[in-house]
Amino acid sequence: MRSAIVHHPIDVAALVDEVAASANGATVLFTGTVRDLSEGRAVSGIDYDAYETMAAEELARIVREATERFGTPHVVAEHRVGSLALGEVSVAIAAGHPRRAGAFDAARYVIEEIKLRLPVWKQELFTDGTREWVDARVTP
Amino acid sequence: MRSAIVHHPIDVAALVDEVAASANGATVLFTGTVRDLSEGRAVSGIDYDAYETMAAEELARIVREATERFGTPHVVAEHRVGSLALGEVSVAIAAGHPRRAGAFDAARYVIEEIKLRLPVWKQELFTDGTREWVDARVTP
Amino acid sequence: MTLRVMLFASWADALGARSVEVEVGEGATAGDVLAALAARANGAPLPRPALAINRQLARAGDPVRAADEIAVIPPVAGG
Amino acid sequence: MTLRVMLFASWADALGARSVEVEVGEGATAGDVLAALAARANGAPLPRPALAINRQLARAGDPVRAADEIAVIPPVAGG
Repeated sequence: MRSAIVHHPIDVAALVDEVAASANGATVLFTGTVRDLSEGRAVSGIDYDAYETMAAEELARIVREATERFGTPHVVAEHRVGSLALGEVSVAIAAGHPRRAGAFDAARYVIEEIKLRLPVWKQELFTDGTREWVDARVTP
Repeated sequence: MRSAIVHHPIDVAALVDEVAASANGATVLFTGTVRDLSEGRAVSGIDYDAYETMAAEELARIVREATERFGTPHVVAEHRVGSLALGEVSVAIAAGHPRRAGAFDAARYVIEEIKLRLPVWKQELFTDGTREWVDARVTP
Repeated sequence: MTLRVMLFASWADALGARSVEVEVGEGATAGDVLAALAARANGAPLPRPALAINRQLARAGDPVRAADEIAVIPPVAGG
Repeated sequence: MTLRVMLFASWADALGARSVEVEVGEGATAGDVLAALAARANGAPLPRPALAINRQLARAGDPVRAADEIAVIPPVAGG
Protein backbone atom coordinates (compact mmCIF):
# COMPACT_ATOMS: atom_id res chain seq x y z
CA MET A 1 0.00 0.00 0.00
CA ARG A 2 1.46 3.35 -1.06
CA SER A 3 0.35 6.61 -2.58
CA ALA A 4 1.90 9.89 -3.60
CA ILE A 5 1.30 13.24 -5.22
CA VAL A 6 4.20 13.67 -7.66
CA HIS A 7 5.68 16.39 -9.85
CA HIS A 8 7.45 14.08 -12.28
CA PRO A 9 6.23 11.63 -14.95
CA ILE A 10 4.65 8.53 -13.42
CA ASP A 11 6.49 5.26 -14.05
CA VAL A 12 3.48 3.00 -14.59
CA ALA A 13 5.54 -0.16 -15.11
CA ALA A 14 7.09 0.40 -11.67
CA LEU A 15 3.61 0.61 -10.12
CA VAL A 16 2.65 -2.72 -11.68
CA ASP A 17 5.84 -4.31 -10.38
CA GLU A 18 5.18 -2.85 -6.94
CA VAL A 19 1.89 -4.73 -6.48
CA ALA A 20 3.28 -8.08 -7.64
CA ALA A 21 3.02 -10.85 -5.06
CA SER A 22 3.00 -14.63 -5.31
CA ALA A 23 -0.53 -14.74 -3.85
CA ASN A 24 -1.89 -12.54 -6.65
CA GLY A 25 -3.58 -14.10 -9.64
CA ALA A 26 -4.75 -10.78 -11.08
CA THR A 27 -3.41 -7.27 -11.50
CA VAL A 28 -5.26 -4.23 -12.80
CA LEU A 29 -3.56 -1.00 -13.83
CA PHE A 30 -5.62 2.12 -14.47
CA THR A 31 -4.10 5.21 -16.03
CA GLY A 32 -5.72 8.53 -16.73
CA THR A 33 -4.18 10.52 -19.57
CA VAL A 34 -4.60 13.98 -21.02
CA ARG A 35 -6.85 13.61 -24.03
CA ASP A 36 -7.26 15.86 -27.03
CA LEU A 37 -10.90 16.87 -26.59
CA SER A 38 -12.88 18.28 -23.69
CA GLU A 39 -16.58 18.82 -24.27
CA GLY A 40 -15.83 19.14 -27.96
CA ARG A 41 -12.99 21.67 -27.66
CA ALA A 42 -9.44 20.86 -28.78
CA VAL A 43 -7.05 20.64 -25.83
CA SER A 44 -3.27 21.06 -25.97
CA GLY A 45 -2.48 20.29 -22.32
CA ILE A 46 -3.64 20.46 -18.71
CA ASP A 47 -2.21 22.25 -15.68
CA TYR A 48 -2.99 20.50 -12.42
CA ASP A 49 -3.16 22.48 -9.19
CA ALA A 50 -3.42 20.73 -5.81
CA TYR A 51 -3.63 21.33 -2.11
CA GLU A 52 -0.72 18.99 -1.83
CA THR A 53 -0.57 18.16 1.86
CA MET A 54 -4.31 17.48 2.04
CA ALA A 55 -4.29 15.62 -1.28
CA ALA A 56 -1.49 13.35 -0.06
CA GLU A 57 -3.42 12.54 3.11
CA GLU A 58 -6.69 11.99 1.26
CA LEU A 59 -5.09 9.76 -1.37
CA ALA A 60 -3.51 7.68 1.40
CA ARG A 61 -6.95 7.33 3.03
CA ILE A 62 -8.56 6.28 -0.25
CA VAL A 63 -5.89 3.64 -0.89
CA ARG A 64 -6.18 2.34 2.67
CA GLU A 65 -9.97 2.09 2.28
CA ALA A 66 -9.50 0.07 -0.92
CA THR A 67 -7.13 -2.37 0.79
CA GLU A 68 -9.63 -2.87 3.61
CA ARG A 69 -12.75 -3.17 1.44
CA PHE A 70 -11.30 -5.55 -1.09
CA GLY A 71 -8.94 -7.49 1.14
CA THR A 72 -5.56 -6.92 -0.45
CA PRO A 73 -2.55 -4.89 0.72
CA HIS A 74 -1.35 -4.53 -2.88
CA VAL A 75 -2.78 -1.18 -3.96
CA VAL A 76 -0.67 1.81 -5.05
CA ALA A 77 -1.70 5.14 -6.54
CA GLU A 78 0.07 8.23 -7.81
CA HIS A 79 -1.42 11.52 -8.98
CA ARG A 80 0.77 13.94 -10.89
CA VAL A 81 0.46 17.72 -10.62
CA GLY A 82 1.94 20.55 -12.69
CA SER A 83 1.86 21.00 -16.47
CA LEU A 84 1.03 17.93 -18.52
CA ALA A 85 1.07 17.53 -22.30
CA LEU A 86 -1.36 15.51 -24.43
CA GLY A 87 -1.08 11.81 -23.76
CA GLU A 88 0.78 12.17 -20.46
CA VAL A 89 -0.37 10.16 -17.46
CA SER A 90 -2.04 12.26 -14.75
CA VAL A 91 -3.05 9.43 -12.44
CA ALA A 92 -2.09 5.76 -12.17
CA ILE A 93 -3.46 3.06 -9.90
CA ALA A 94 -2.28 -0.54 -9.65
CA ALA A 95 -4.06 -3.25 -7.68
CA GLY A 96 -3.00 -6.86 -7.19
CA HIS A 97 -5.40 -9.46 -5.78
CA PRO A 98 -5.78 -13.23 -5.67
CA ARG A 99 -8.97 -12.88 -7.78
CA ARG A 100 -9.74 -10.73 -10.79
CA ALA A 101 -12.92 -9.22 -9.35
CA GLY A 102 -10.98 -7.88 -6.37
CA ALA A 103 -8.28 -6.36 -8.56
CA PHE A 104 -10.82 -4.62 -10.82
CA ASP A 105 -12.95 -3.40 -7.93
CA ALA A 106 -10.02 -2.03 -5.91
CA ALA A 107 -8.62 -0.05 -8.87
CA ARG A 108 -12.07 1.23 -9.78
CA TYR A 109 -12.79 2.29 -6.20
CA VAL A 110 -9.61 4.35 -6.00
CA ILE A 111 -10.21 6.30 -9.22
CA GLU A 112 -13.88 6.96 -8.40
CA GLU A 113 -12.98 8.29 -4.93
CA ILE A 114 -10.14 10.39 -6.38
CA LYS A 115 -12.66 12.06 -8.68
CA LEU A 116 -14.98 12.76 -5.77
CA ARG A 117 -12.60 13.66 -2.98
CA LEU A 118 -9.04 14.57 -3.97
CA PRO A 119 -8.30 18.32 -3.67
CA VAL A 120 -6.81 18.57 -7.16
CA TRP A 121 -7.97 20.89 -9.92
CA LYS A 122 -7.33 20.97 -13.63
CA GLN A 123 -7.02 23.94 -15.92
CA GLU A 124 -7.47 22.98 -19.55
CA LEU A 125 -5.31 24.70 -22.14
CA PHE A 126 -7.09 24.91 -25.47
CA THR A 127 -5.45 24.99 -28.86
CA ASP A 128 -6.97 28.46 -29.45
CA GLY A 129 -4.74 29.79 -26.66
CA THR A 130 -7.45 30.16 -24.02
CA ARG A 131 -7.48 28.28 -20.72
CA GLU A 132 -10.20 27.39 -18.26
CA TRP A 133 -10.41 25.91 -14.77
CA VAL A 134 -12.70 22.91 -14.85
CA ASP A 135 -14.00 23.79 -11.37
CA ALA A 136 -15.20 27.17 -12.64
CA ARG A 137 -17.65 25.48 -15.00
CA VAL A 138 -19.72 24.50 -11.99
CA THR A 139 -22.52 27.00 -11.39
CA PRO A 140 -21.70 29.12 -8.32
CA MET B 1 -7.73 -4.13 -32.10
CA ARG B 2 -5.44 -7.17 -32.01
CA SER B 3 -5.19 -10.51 -30.25
CA ALA B 4 -2.85 -13.47 -30.22
CA ILE B 5 -2.11 -16.81 -28.64
CA VAL B 6 1.63 -16.68 -27.86
CA HIS B 7 4.38 -19.05 -26.74
CA HIS B 8 6.69 -16.38 -25.33
CA PRO B 9 6.52 -14.06 -22.31
CA ILE B 10 3.94 -11.29 -22.78
CA ASP B 11 5.32 -7.75 -22.98
CA VAL B 12 2.61 -5.96 -21.00
CA ALA B 13 4.16 -2.50 -21.39
CA ALA B 14 3.97 -2.95 -25.16
CA LEU B 15 0.26 -3.76 -24.92
CA VAL B 16 -0.36 -0.57 -22.95
CA ASP B 17 1.56 1.44 -25.55
CA GLU B 18 -0.41 -0.24 -28.31
CA VAL B 19 -3.78 1.10 -27.10
CA ALA B 20 -2.54 4.66 -26.59
CA ALA B 21 -4.40 7.27 -28.64
CA SER B 22 -4.90 10.99 -28.27
CA ALA B 23 -8.67 10.51 -27.88
CA ASN B 24 -8.19 8.21 -24.87
CA GLY B 25 -8.50 9.61 -21.36
CA ALA B 26 -8.32 6.22 -19.68
CA THR B 27 -6.41 2.97 -20.10
CA VAL B 28 -6.95 -0.27 -18.20
CA LEU B 29 -4.48 -3.15 -18.22
CA PHE B 30 -5.48 -6.53 -16.80
CA THR B 31 -2.94 -9.28 -16.26
CA GLY B 32 -3.53 -12.78 -15.01
CA THR B 33 -0.54 -14.39 -13.30
CA VAL B 34 0.32 -17.82 -11.95
CA ARG B 35 -0.28 -17.69 -8.21
CA ASP B 36 1.11 -19.85 -5.47
CA LEU B 37 -2.09 -21.42 -4.20
CA SER B 38 -4.98 -23.24 -5.88
CA GLU B 39 -7.84 -24.31 -3.64
CA GLY B 40 -5.41 -24.38 -0.74
CA ARG B 41 -2.67 -26.43 -2.45
CA ALA B 42 0.82 -25.04 -3.09
CA VAL B 43 1.47 -24.57 -6.81
CA SER B 44 4.89 -24.40 -8.48
CA GLY B 45 3.74 -23.66 -12.04
CA ILE B 46 1.08 -24.15 -14.68
CA ASP B 47 1.17 -25.82 -18.09
CA TYR B 48 -1.33 -24.33 -20.54
CA ASP B 49 -2.67 -26.44 -23.39
CA ALA B 50 -4.76 -24.90 -26.15
CA TYR B 51 -6.59 -25.69 -29.37
CA GLU B 52 -4.55 -22.94 -30.88
CA THR B 53 -6.27 -22.26 -34.17
CA MET B 54 -9.71 -22.18 -32.55
CA ALA B 55 -8.43 -20.18 -29.56
CA ALA B 56 -6.92 -17.57 -31.86
CA GLU B 57 -10.20 -17.20 -33.72
CA GLU B 58 -12.27 -17.08 -30.54
CA LEU B 59 -10.00 -14.51 -28.89
CA ALA B 60 -10.25 -12.33 -31.98
CA ARG B 61 -14.06 -12.59 -31.81
CA ILE B 62 -14.08 -11.64 -28.12
CA VAL B 63 -11.87 -8.61 -28.70
CA ARG B 64 -13.98 -7.51 -31.64
CA GLU B 65 -17.13 -7.84 -29.52
CA ALA B 66 -15.54 -5.64 -26.84
CA THR B 67 -14.65 -2.94 -29.36
CA GLU B 68 -18.23 -2.93 -30.66
CA ARG B 69 -19.97 -3.04 -27.28
CA PHE B 70 -17.89 -0.36 -25.64
CA GLY B 71 -17.21 1.83 -28.64
CA THR B 72 -13.42 1.87 -28.83
CA PRO B 73 -11.05 0.30 -31.37
CA HIS B 74 -8.26 0.25 -28.76
CA VAL B 75 -8.47 -3.24 -27.27
CA VAL B 76 -5.67 -5.82 -27.42
CA ALA B 77 -5.34 -9.22 -25.74
CA GLU B 78 -2.72 -11.95 -25.59
CA HIS B 79 -2.96 -15.37 -23.98
CA ARG B 80 0.21 -17.34 -23.41
CA VAL B 81 0.40 -21.13 -23.65
CA GLY B 82 3.11 -23.61 -22.62
CA SER B 83 4.89 -23.93 -19.27
CA LEU B 84 4.64 -20.93 -16.95
CA ALA B 85 6.39 -20.38 -13.63
CA LEU B 86 4.98 -18.67 -10.53
CA GLY B 87 4.33 -15.00 -11.12
CA GLU B 88 4.45 -15.20 -14.92
CA VAL B 89 1.73 -13.52 -16.93
CA SER B 90 -0.66 -15.97 -18.62
CA VAL B 91 -3.08 -13.42 -20.06
CA ALA B 92 -2.94 -9.67 -20.62
CA ILE B 93 -5.61 -7.30 -21.87
CA ALA B 94 -5.26 -3.58 -22.51
CA ALA B 95 -8.16 -1.24 -23.30
CA GLY B 96 -8.02 2.46 -24.08
CA HIS B 97 -11.16 4.60 -24.10
CA PRO B 98 -12.13 8.27 -23.90
CA ARG B 99 -13.84 7.52 -20.53
CA ARG B 100 -12.78 5.39 -17.58
CA ALA B 101 -15.99 3.35 -17.43
CA GLY B 102 -15.50 2.20 -21.02
CA ALA B 103 -11.88 1.20 -20.42
CA PHE B 104 -12.76 -0.82 -17.31
CA ASP B 105 -15.79 -2.47 -18.89
CA ALA B 106 -13.96 -3.44 -22.09
CA ALA B 107 -11.06 -5.07 -20.22
CA ARG B 108 -13.43 -6.84 -17.85
CA TYR B 109 -15.57 -8.13 -20.71
CA VAL B 110 -12.59 -9.67 -22.47
CA ILE B 111 -11.29 -11.57 -19.42
CA GLU B 112 -14.76 -12.82 -18.46
CA GLU B 113 -15.40 -14.12 -21.97
CA ILE B 114 -11.93 -15.70 -22.12
CA LYS B 115 -12.78 -17.65 -18.97
CA LEU B 116 -16.07 -18.82 -20.48
CA ARG B 117 -15.17 -19.45 -24.09
CA LEU B 118 -11.47 -19.75 -24.92
CA PRO B 119 -10.39 -23.35 -25.68
CA VAL B 120 -7.42 -23.22 -23.32
CA TRP B 121 -6.76 -25.59 -20.42
CA LYS B 122 -4.45 -25.43 -17.45
CA GLN B 123 -2.65 -28.21 -15.69
CA GLU B 124 -1.49 -27.18 -12.23
CA LEU B 125 1.87 -28.47 -11.04
CA PHE B 126 1.91 -28.81 -7.27
CA THR B 127 4.95 -28.51 -5.05
CA ASP B 128 4.42 -32.13 -3.95
CA GLY B 129 5.27 -33.23 -7.51
CA THR B 130 1.73 -34.10 -8.57
CA ARG B 131 -0.12 -32.39 -11.39
CA GLU B 132 -3.78 -32.04 -12.25
CA TRP B 133 -5.83 -30.74 -15.16
CA VAL B 134 -8.25 -28.13 -13.92
CA ASP B 135 -10.88 -29.32 -16.41
CA ALA B 136 -10.82 -32.78 -14.84
CA ARG B 137 -12.13 -31.40 -11.54
CA VAL B 138 -15.47 -30.85 -13.20
CA THR B 139 -17.81 -33.74 -12.48
CA PRO B 140 -18.23 -35.87 -15.63
CA MET C 1 -16.57 -43.23 -42.08
CA THR C 2 -13.31 -42.70 -40.21
CA LEU C 3 -12.83 -39.36 -38.46
CA ARG C 4 -9.68 -37.97 -36.94
CA VAL C 5 -10.51 -36.17 -33.68
CA MET C 6 -8.10 -33.81 -31.89
CA LEU C 7 -7.68 -34.22 -28.15
CA PHE C 8 -6.58 -31.73 -25.50
CA ALA C 9 -5.75 -31.52 -21.80
CA SER C 10 -7.14 -34.39 -19.69
CA TRP C 11 -8.53 -36.17 -22.74
CA ALA C 12 -5.17 -36.16 -24.52
CA ASP C 13 -3.50 -37.48 -21.36
CA ALA C 14 -6.08 -40.19 -20.72
CA LEU C 15 -5.99 -41.49 -24.29
CA GLY C 16 -2.23 -41.01 -24.60
CA ALA C 17 -2.44 -39.12 -27.88
CA ARG C 18 -3.10 -35.67 -29.35
CA SER C 19 -5.66 -37.21 -31.73
CA VAL C 20 -7.53 -40.46 -32.28
CA GLU C 21 -9.50 -42.02 -35.10
CA VAL C 22 -13.10 -43.00 -34.50
CA GLU C 23 -15.43 -44.93 -36.74
CA VAL C 24 -18.98 -43.63 -37.17
CA GLY C 25 -21.74 -44.29 -39.69
CA GLU C 26 -22.57 -42.04 -42.63
CA GLY C 27 -24.87 -39.22 -41.47
CA ALA C 28 -23.34 -39.29 -37.95
CA THR C 29 -23.84 -36.32 -35.64
CA ALA C 30 -21.64 -34.58 -33.08
CA GLY C 31 -23.48 -36.61 -30.42
CA ASP C 32 -22.53 -39.84 -32.18
CA VAL C 33 -18.87 -38.81 -32.23
CA LEU C 34 -18.96 -37.98 -28.52
CA ALA C 35 -20.54 -41.37 -27.77
CA ALA C 36 -17.80 -43.12 -29.75
CA LEU C 37 -15.18 -41.14 -27.86
CA ALA C 38 -16.77 -41.98 -24.48
CA ALA C 39 -16.54 -45.67 -25.40
CA ARG C 40 -12.87 -45.14 -26.28
CA ALA C 41 -12.24 -43.50 -22.88
CA ASN C 42 -13.29 -46.78 -21.36
CA GLY C 43 -14.56 -45.45 -18.04
CA ALA C 44 -11.66 -43.09 -17.32
CA PRO C 45 -12.84 -40.25 -15.01
CA LEU C 46 -12.90 -37.53 -17.62
CA PRO C 47 -14.93 -34.35 -17.74
CA ARG C 48 -17.86 -34.35 -20.15
CA PRO C 49 -16.61 -32.55 -23.27
CA ALA C 50 -18.21 -30.62 -26.09
CA LEU C 51 -17.29 -31.16 -29.72
CA ALA C 52 -15.94 -28.52 -32.07
CA ILE C 53 -16.55 -28.85 -35.80
CA ASN C 54 -14.32 -26.60 -37.90
CA ARG C 55 -13.39 -24.56 -34.81
CA GLN C 56 -16.98 -23.85 -33.79
CA LEU C 57 -18.78 -25.52 -30.88
CA ALA C 58 -21.33 -28.01 -32.22
CA ARG C 59 -24.74 -29.10 -30.92
CA ALA C 60 -25.45 -32.80 -30.44
CA GLY C 61 -27.53 -32.97 -33.59
CA ASP C 62 -25.10 -31.20 -35.90
CA PRO C 63 -23.94 -33.40 -38.79
CA VAL C 64 -20.30 -34.42 -39.10
CA ARG C 65 -18.51 -34.90 -42.41
CA ALA C 66 -15.25 -36.70 -43.08
CA ALA C 67 -13.57 -33.49 -44.27
CA ASP C 68 -14.43 -31.57 -41.08
CA GLU C 69 -11.82 -30.52 -38.51
CA ILE C 70 -13.11 -32.17 -35.35
CA ALA C 71 -11.91 -31.65 -31.77
CA VAL C 72 -12.88 -32.64 -28.25
CA ILE C 73 -13.38 -29.56 -26.07
CA PRO C 74 -13.18 -30.33 -22.33
CA PRO C 75 -14.56 -27.64 -19.98
CA VAL C 76 -12.33 -24.64 -20.70
CA ALA C 77 -9.96 -23.31 -18.05
CA GLY C 78 -7.93 -20.48 -19.51
CA GLY C 79 -7.03 -17.07 -18.17
CA MET D 1 -9.01 37.58 14.52
CA THR D 2 -6.99 37.48 11.31
CA LEU D 3 -6.88 34.21 9.40
CA ARG D 4 -4.65 33.25 6.52
CA VAL D 5 -6.62 31.24 3.98
CA MET D 6 -5.01 29.22 1.20
CA LEU D 7 -6.46 29.54 -2.31
CA PHE D 8 -6.37 27.16 -5.26
CA ALA D 9 -7.35 26.95 -8.91
CA SER D 10 -9.99 29.48 -10.02
CA TRP D 11 -10.04 31.14 -6.59
CA ALA D 12 -6.28 31.72 -6.61
CA ASP D 13 -6.52 33.15 -10.13
CA ALA D 14 -9.47 35.43 -9.36
CA LEU D 15 -7.93 36.84 -6.20
CA GLY D 16 -4.43 36.96 -7.72
CA ALA D 17 -2.79 35.17 -4.79
CA ARG D 18 -2.13 31.73 -3.33
CA SER D 19 -3.47 32.93 0.03
CA VAL D 20 -5.34 35.88 1.53
CA GLU D 21 -5.98 37.22 5.00
CA VAL D 22 -9.55 37.60 6.18
CA GLU D 23 -10.83 39.24 9.34
CA VAL D 24 -13.50 37.41 11.35
CA GLY D 25 -14.83 37.72 14.88
CA GLU D 26 -13.82 35.45 17.77
CA GLY D 27 -15.93 32.29 17.70
CA ALA D 28 -16.25 32.46 13.92
CA THR D 29 -17.32 29.37 11.97
CA ALA D 30 -16.35 27.89 8.62
CA GLY D 31 -19.49 29.51 7.22
CA ASP D 32 -18.35 32.92 8.44
CA VAL D 33 -14.98 32.48 6.74
CA LEU D 34 -16.67 31.50 3.46
CA ALA D 35 -18.91 34.58 3.71
CA ALA D 36 -15.88 36.81 4.23
CA LEU D 37 -14.18 35.19 1.23
CA ALA D 38 -17.27 35.66 -0.95
CA ALA D 39 -17.21 39.36 -0.09
CA ARG D 40 -13.53 39.46 -1.06
CA ALA D 41 -14.30 37.82 -4.42
CA ASN D 42 -16.45 40.85 -5.16
CA GLY D 43 -18.89 39.22 -7.54
CA ALA D 44 -16.35 37.30 -9.62
CA PRO D 45 -18.04 34.24 -11.24
CA LEU D 46 -16.43 31.62 -9.01
CA PRO D 47 -17.65 28.16 -8.10
CA ARG D 48 -19.07 27.82 -4.60
CA PRO D 49 -16.25 26.33 -2.50
CA ALA D 50 -16.03 24.27 0.66
CA LEU D 51 -13.61 25.08 3.46
CA ALA D 52 -10.93 22.77 4.78
CA ILE D 53 -9.76 23.14 8.38
CA ASN D 54 -6.51 21.34 9.08
CA ARG D 55 -6.82 19.38 5.83
CA GLN D 56 -10.32 18.06 6.57
CA LEU D 57 -13.50 19.33 4.93
CA ALA D 58 -15.47 21.44 7.42
CA ARG D 59 -19.22 21.94 7.89
CA ALA D 60 -20.64 25.45 7.96
CA GLY D 61 -20.99 25.41 11.75
CA ASP D 62 -17.50 24.13 12.57
CA PRO D 63 -15.48 26.59 14.68
CA VAL D 64 -12.32 28.17 13.28
CA ARG D 65 -9.28 29.06 15.37
CA ALA D 66 -6.40 31.38 14.52
CA ALA D 67 -3.91 28.52 14.64
CA ASP D 68 -5.85 26.36 12.15
CA GLU D 69 -4.63 25.63 8.63
CA ILE D 70 -7.49 26.94 6.49
CA ALA D 71 -8.06 26.48 2.78
CA VAL D 72 -10.69 27.19 0.16
CA ILE D 73 -11.67 23.98 -1.67
CA PRO D 74 -13.38 24.65 -5.02
CA PRO D 75 -15.26 21.70 -6.56
CA VAL D 76 -12.53 19.13 -7.08
CA ALA D 77 -11.52 18.05 -10.59
CA GLY D 78 -8.63 15.63 -10.35
CA GLY D 79 -7.92 12.35 -12.09
